[in-house]
Amino acid sequence: MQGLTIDFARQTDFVLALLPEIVLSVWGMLVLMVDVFQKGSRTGPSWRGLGWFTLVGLVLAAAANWWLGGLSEANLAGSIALDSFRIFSNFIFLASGAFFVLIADRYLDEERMLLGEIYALIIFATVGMMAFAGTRDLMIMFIALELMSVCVYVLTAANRRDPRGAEGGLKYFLLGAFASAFFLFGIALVYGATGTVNLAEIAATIGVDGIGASPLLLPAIALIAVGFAFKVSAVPFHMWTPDAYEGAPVPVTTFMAVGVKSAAFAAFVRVFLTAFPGVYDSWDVLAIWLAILTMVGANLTALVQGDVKRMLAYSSVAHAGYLLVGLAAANVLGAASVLFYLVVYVFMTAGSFAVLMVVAGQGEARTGLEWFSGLGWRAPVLGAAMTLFLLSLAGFPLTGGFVGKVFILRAAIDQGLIGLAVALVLASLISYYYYLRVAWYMWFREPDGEPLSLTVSPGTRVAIAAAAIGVLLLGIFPGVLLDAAERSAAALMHLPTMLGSN
Amino acid sequence: MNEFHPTLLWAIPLLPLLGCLINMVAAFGAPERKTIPTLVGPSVVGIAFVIAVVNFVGMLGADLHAPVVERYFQWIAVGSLQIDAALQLDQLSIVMTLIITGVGFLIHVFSIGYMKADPGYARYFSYLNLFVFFMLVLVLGSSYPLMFVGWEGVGLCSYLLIGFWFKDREKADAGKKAFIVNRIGDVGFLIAMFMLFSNLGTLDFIPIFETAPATFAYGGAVVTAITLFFFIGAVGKSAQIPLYVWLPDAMAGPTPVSALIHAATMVTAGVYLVARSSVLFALAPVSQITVAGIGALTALFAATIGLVQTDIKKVLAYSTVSQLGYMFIGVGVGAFAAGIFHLMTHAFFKALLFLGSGAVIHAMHEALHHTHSHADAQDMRNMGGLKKYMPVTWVTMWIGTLAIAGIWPFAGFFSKDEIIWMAAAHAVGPFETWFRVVWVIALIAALLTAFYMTRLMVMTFHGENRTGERERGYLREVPPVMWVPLVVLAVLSVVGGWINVPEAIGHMPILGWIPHSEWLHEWLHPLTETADGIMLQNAGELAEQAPLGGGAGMWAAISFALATAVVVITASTLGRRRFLPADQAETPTGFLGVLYNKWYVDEIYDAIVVRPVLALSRFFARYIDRGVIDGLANGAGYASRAFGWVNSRVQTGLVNGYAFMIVLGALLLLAFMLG
Amino acid sequence: MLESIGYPGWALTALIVVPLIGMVAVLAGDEARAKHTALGFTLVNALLSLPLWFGFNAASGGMQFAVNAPWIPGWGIWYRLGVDGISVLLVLLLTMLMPLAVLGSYRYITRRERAFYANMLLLETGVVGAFMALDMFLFFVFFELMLVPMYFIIGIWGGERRVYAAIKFFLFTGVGSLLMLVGILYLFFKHRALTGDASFAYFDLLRVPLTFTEQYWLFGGFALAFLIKLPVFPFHTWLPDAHVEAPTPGSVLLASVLLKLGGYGFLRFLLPLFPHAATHPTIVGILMFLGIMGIIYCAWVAAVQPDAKKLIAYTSVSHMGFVVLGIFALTIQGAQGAMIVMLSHGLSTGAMFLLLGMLYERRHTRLIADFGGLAAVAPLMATAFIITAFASIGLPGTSGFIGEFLALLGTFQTHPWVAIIAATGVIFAAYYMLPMVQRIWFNRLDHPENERLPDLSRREIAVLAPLIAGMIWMGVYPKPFLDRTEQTLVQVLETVEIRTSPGMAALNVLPPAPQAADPGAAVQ
Amino acid sequence: MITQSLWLSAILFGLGVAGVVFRRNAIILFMCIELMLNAVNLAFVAISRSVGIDGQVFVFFVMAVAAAEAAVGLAIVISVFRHTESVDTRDFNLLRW
Repeated sequence: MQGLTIDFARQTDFVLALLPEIVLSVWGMLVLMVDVFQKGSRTGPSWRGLGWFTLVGLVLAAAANWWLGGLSEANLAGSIALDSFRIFSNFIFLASGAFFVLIADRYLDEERMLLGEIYALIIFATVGMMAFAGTRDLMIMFIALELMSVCVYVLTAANRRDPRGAEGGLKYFLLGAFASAFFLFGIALVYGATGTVNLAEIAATIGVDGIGASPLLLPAIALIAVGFAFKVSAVPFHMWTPDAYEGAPVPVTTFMAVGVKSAAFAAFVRVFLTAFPGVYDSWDVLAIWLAILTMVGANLTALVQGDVKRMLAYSSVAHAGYLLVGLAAANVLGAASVLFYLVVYVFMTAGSFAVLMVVAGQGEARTGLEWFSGLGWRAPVLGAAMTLFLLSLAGFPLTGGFVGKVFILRAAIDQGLIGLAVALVLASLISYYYYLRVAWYMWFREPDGEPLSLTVSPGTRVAIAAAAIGVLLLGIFPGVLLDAAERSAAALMHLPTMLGSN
Repeated sequence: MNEFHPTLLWAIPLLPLLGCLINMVAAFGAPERKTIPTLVGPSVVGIAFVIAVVNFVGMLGADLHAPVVERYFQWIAVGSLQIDAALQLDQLSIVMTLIITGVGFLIHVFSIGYMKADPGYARYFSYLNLFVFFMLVLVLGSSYPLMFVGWEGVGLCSYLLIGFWFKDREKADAGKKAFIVNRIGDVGFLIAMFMLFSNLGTLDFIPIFETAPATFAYGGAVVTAITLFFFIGAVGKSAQIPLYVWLPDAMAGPTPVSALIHAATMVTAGVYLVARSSVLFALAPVSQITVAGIGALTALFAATIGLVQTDIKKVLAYSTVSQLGYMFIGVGVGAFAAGIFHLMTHAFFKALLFLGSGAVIHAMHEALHHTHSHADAQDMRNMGGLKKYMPVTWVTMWIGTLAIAGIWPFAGFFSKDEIIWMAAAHAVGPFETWFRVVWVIALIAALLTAFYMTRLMVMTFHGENRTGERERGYLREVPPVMWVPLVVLAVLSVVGGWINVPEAIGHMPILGWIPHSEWLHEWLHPLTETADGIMLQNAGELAEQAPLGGGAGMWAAISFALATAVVVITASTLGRRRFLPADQAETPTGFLGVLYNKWYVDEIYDAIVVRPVLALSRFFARYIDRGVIDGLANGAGYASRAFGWVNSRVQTGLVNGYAFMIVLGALLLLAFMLG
Repeated sequence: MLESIGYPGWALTALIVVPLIGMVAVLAGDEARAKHTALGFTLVNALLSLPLWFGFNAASGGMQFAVNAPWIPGWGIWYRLGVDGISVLLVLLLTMLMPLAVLGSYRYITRRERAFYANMLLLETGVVGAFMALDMFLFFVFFELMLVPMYFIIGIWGGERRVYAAIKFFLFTGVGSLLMLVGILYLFFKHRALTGDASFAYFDLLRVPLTFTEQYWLFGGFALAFLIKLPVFPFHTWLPDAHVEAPTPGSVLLASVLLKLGGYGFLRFLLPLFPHAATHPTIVGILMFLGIMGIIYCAWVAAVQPDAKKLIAYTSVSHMGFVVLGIFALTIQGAQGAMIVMLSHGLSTGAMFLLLGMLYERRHTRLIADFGGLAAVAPLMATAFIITAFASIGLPGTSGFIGEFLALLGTFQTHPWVAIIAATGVIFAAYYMLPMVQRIWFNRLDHPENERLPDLSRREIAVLAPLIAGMIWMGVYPKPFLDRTEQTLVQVLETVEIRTSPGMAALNVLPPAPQAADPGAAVQ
Repeated sequence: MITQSLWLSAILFGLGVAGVVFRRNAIILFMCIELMLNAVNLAFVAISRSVGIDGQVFVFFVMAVAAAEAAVGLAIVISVFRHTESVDTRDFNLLRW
């Protein structure tokens, strides 16, 4: 379909180009308003329907995002990207927002933290993500990053009764600010090195093979990498992750794990593949080592975690490692594999956290591994779903996780990074152990102690079902999404899609 | 002469198989009912014997040179390897078939009486039939693999029958020992087959023996290796040094089994193998002298042990080993016909002796049973003077003894004497001196044989009875169903040798009373001629004179005289000697003690083979497998967990530490980018 | 007649789908009737697979009953199935064993039957798929898929150390297969780089020319997977644990069918894909050495195991040693021998585990020392056991002999000394098997609790009879089996020979592949 | 001239980093981070002299962001203080290993 063409020479076109963000921001304010007027007393809980109201906003934004697909841009250097990469990733962010809403629906109530702000913060964080991954301007990227982060800092500490939440929030905040300072310094150096903060122009000045690279550029890339590495929680920048994830309320953890990480990766890929491809020869080693360190370190540490929530935190770090392999490949397949894997990752991570939340119950008292004993026999459906998510996380055939890993491996091998590919499979072999350990607690052990009651709210049901279906579909019929991801990646790098060739 | 067509050849082996199945059903269906096994068991073998006779007559009528092969179906067909399920009827296999089915039938009949009280009656007959089936496959098979089927099959049956009374641990052990020791030999057989196939591209007898002389150089390494490997198989199956140890233990089985399997048929399979492969062995003089040498050693060695044994069956067992040694001397020196001849006569008189001992044991057992005495029914020291209680057994067994001792005109005389003479006559060619040694040993062993067999007879039947006053009353002659076979075998043990009287003897005074007819030689000639030709051409003419001078006739007379002398002297001296019952007798000491304990060979094997293997196995299981290999696997697991633990300890919860890690990381990345 | 109902078109798919339907049905049904449902579906599958035996055209070594449908076309991943001489018998072995395994677990499995039988059926899908898949991706999917149900079967219904065993099984087999995945993707990448189109089709990847170095590395990756699966010394230690802990039907399937994937992989992938590596003297030497170690070392280790099940587990390794020898001897006799050893081992060891399971149901112990003299109280069982035992130690007239004889004969053609050493395994087979037979069935019955041991029930006879009949059939008249495998194996060996022949080695390209190159063409 | 000022900003940045690593007081930690941000601002201004005006515009963005962070950060510090009665990072160790 041939829609209108966006040209930023016309100021109004910014509105069109940013439609999803704008819709969502407006909706965020609406949420606040509604909250204010629906709430009976100043201290009492908010209106229960607020979650579903938020969901509507996300859906509207998704619609707007879909509409963007029809547009085409006049100049590929515009500070707001209109490529399908942005559109694709936007869907991921919106989905993670939606998962939060679904999972949180009764949780917030039970934890006595049902507040309108929380939903508003989720919305604004999502806006931040979309801008973060959707812009071609490093400065906008920085601001979006901060928008996203600040919201998430607050969300992490949202449960005022829980000291762990507050501590996690503080650590996250301090380190996040610390890391973004590095990021900013990196931007400054890039600005100094190339005289611009626009990715396309940066690429142009660097040239195809880094001829125009000034001495400032390489340290600049390193510092920017620090910023991203922190956000995607790559080893050794990951240390905040377990604490923040453990401290935050499960729905927020989910949102962080799927949303923030996806956004960071999308932006990471956009910057390094569109701005710095010219100097790939200098930063590939960086990406490779980050990937290896992350995969091995995180998986090994996850081996010894007795707390499922913390184990999942480390597992999400490990998955960052796998995704970094895709980045290290730095070709269309690599970018595509990152996109595809992110989608799968959203489903399986959200799903597993949702199950964890159900088991953890009131006050998140039961996140320990022992609480999963015999879960499979006590709640077969829940157990089966969890098993599915675990298998997918471990990368088992007929689940999305497997296809995703194969995609990443394929990208790496195409780039000739055989060693990295081997490292990946060995790392995921380690991960078998701790994923299967949960499975064996669920199935090999008899339900011990008092049969604790598991209440699953409708929203959570929907979330788990959706996640399970997603994981299976992506595992069995990934074709459509594979092609979409590949097309988006190709668009990102302004290359003709390679799908024609086969 | 007319063309020969085998009749119902396939039925000869299949009938016993059928009998086995029927009896097995009976064994499971109605273990206590004895009618079906009694009827089926012996009759199937009997009918098989009749069919064999029919074929034999047919063959007599026809002059056939090439063997007759009946192909039934392709058994194994892979690439160039083509093995058919086919039976080969020729002069050799028919002789073996007649022996197996004939003697087998008599032993089956005998068993009716011997086993009548046994709860496992039907099972016993099904095993026995199965054995006959496999034995017939062994001798009738038209290729080495098929022969191997019978070869291991009889091993299985012997395993089952030795351990027939499996509740008794020693008996079960004996069966196990027999099978494992046999398997050692079987490996040799297998390897020999592999070598044959990779050199000749086939495993069927006929093509092999046609092409072998052209393919293999006389005394070449390959053919020598092949024949030696085959001989390993023969050594295992026919209980020669060093693998004879299983046979004495095999006496744990019911006595008729010992008679059939461990005297008449199975143990002679090795001899049959060598005779069957005569062409190959003729091409390998080294193997020939090895065969003859091992045979001679075994003959002497086993005989020495036999001298002092007190268990009647043990004596017979060692005598069997020794006699098998003779047969190997025969086939070893290239007198294949002589070897087969002794195989046949031995089948008669040894079966007779075993069945006789069986009858004795039966009687003893009945007697001891009546008084609930726990004395050993097989120990000759508990017997003595049985001749007045069981005359038939006494007479028949004496015939057997004279036969085995090599007294004219009994069967053993002709066969054994021929072998001894052939050893002398073959003292030509490369290994002249060695053959001489073999000849001397053979002579000595013959005298020992005469001694220990006479000793057996004296201790068992003569002197006064040592069974005990109360038991004595119950000693009876065995029923006809048991002594009739004895009589038949006795007759055979007399006349059996007359079919092959060498002319040297045939023209002598007295001894020449039996007309000379080298019938068996001529009969087997079509099979042995190739081998004879090869030897004649390469080793040269047979010697006319014995190493110490003198011809065949003279030495026949000498050995006859010596044997007779030994028998007479032994009988008279031992006859006067008083033996003590087992419980009062003290075990022999000194050299006799060494002999009594069979040169301690079992103990030695136990020390140098069995224990080390077991110990090594335990070591592997405990330390290598669980320790090293699993240790590495689990170790990797623990290592990674430990590493993970260390990692997690870095996570101190202190923000500054985290920030420090970030700084380190930043520096690391800067290093990557700048260097 | 088969064509008239389009059997060749849907046969293989049916074999994969029916168990899945069965799984759903079992889960949907109620606990009590789960076993019967499962039995029904496995029987249906067995019947459906029967025509493969009759309809299989032994004259053609190519793929038959082939199916071809796009799955993820963008990546050249197709749903490609087909059976040839290598796979058809293994598929049949599985489909025929399944009902027996289910029937064999009627009394053994007493809790959580639905889950159990669901896992069994899923397992059947995985294994049968792996045997038939002609698309590397599809193969890998099935290859991995079967781990999950096995993991649960061992872990949920297993013995005391079941968790350790299950994890060990999972991780060991995981290592190999993951490296193989990298190898597959590398082949895919090479093929795409050369031809420009993406394809995971086995017959496409078969054509990819590889440098020697590539071949050695890829061979390593693939070989590890199959060496562990088979398993071959020193990668075998997961097997005894898995067997000891697994419930009877689990052990049966593990030993009878899952292990065979190793040998199958050697014949299907290693030889044709990496002929230079597979014929490199050093590599072959190493593999032969490992094979011998498996045969002798594991026989010795088996001989001193106090636990009957563990003993049999070690004997499996010993048997698989003959498979390795036979295959890498690169002679037709050797290859045929390997196939027969696999089939025969499937029957005899399956029966062996079933029998031990029956003993366990009666006495709740597997320690040899707890038995003795049982032949007196359970003669039928004893007979079955002894026949099985002798079949497994390769007594002529049983399947075991045909396999070992051919494997050794074939090995002797190319590696005489290896064959001679390996032949001693025949002795050690007796050395580990007979003492166990004696200590369980013979000797005095000195444990009073054994005195009232019931003999085989009708159901148990129904389970064992087909297996024993199979062993003897294969031993007396193996021709039907040999015929069906001969052509394909000949082709495999020819491929290796041609590809390694000097001329070809130089430019290292594949000759025009056998007519089976396009599976579609093989559909009659 | 630009080089020197870049070095200066780098040094300031380094000081901030050092502070974050070595000080134990959450508030001071945050101040150090502010210092780092301002070091970057200095760099922007310096660069903008040669490149163009928008470098100076960025500075304002950064300031605004810093302000926002300050607001949120202090709020979180307070909520932590409510639980632990302390702003010493050594006391924040509920979450570790």
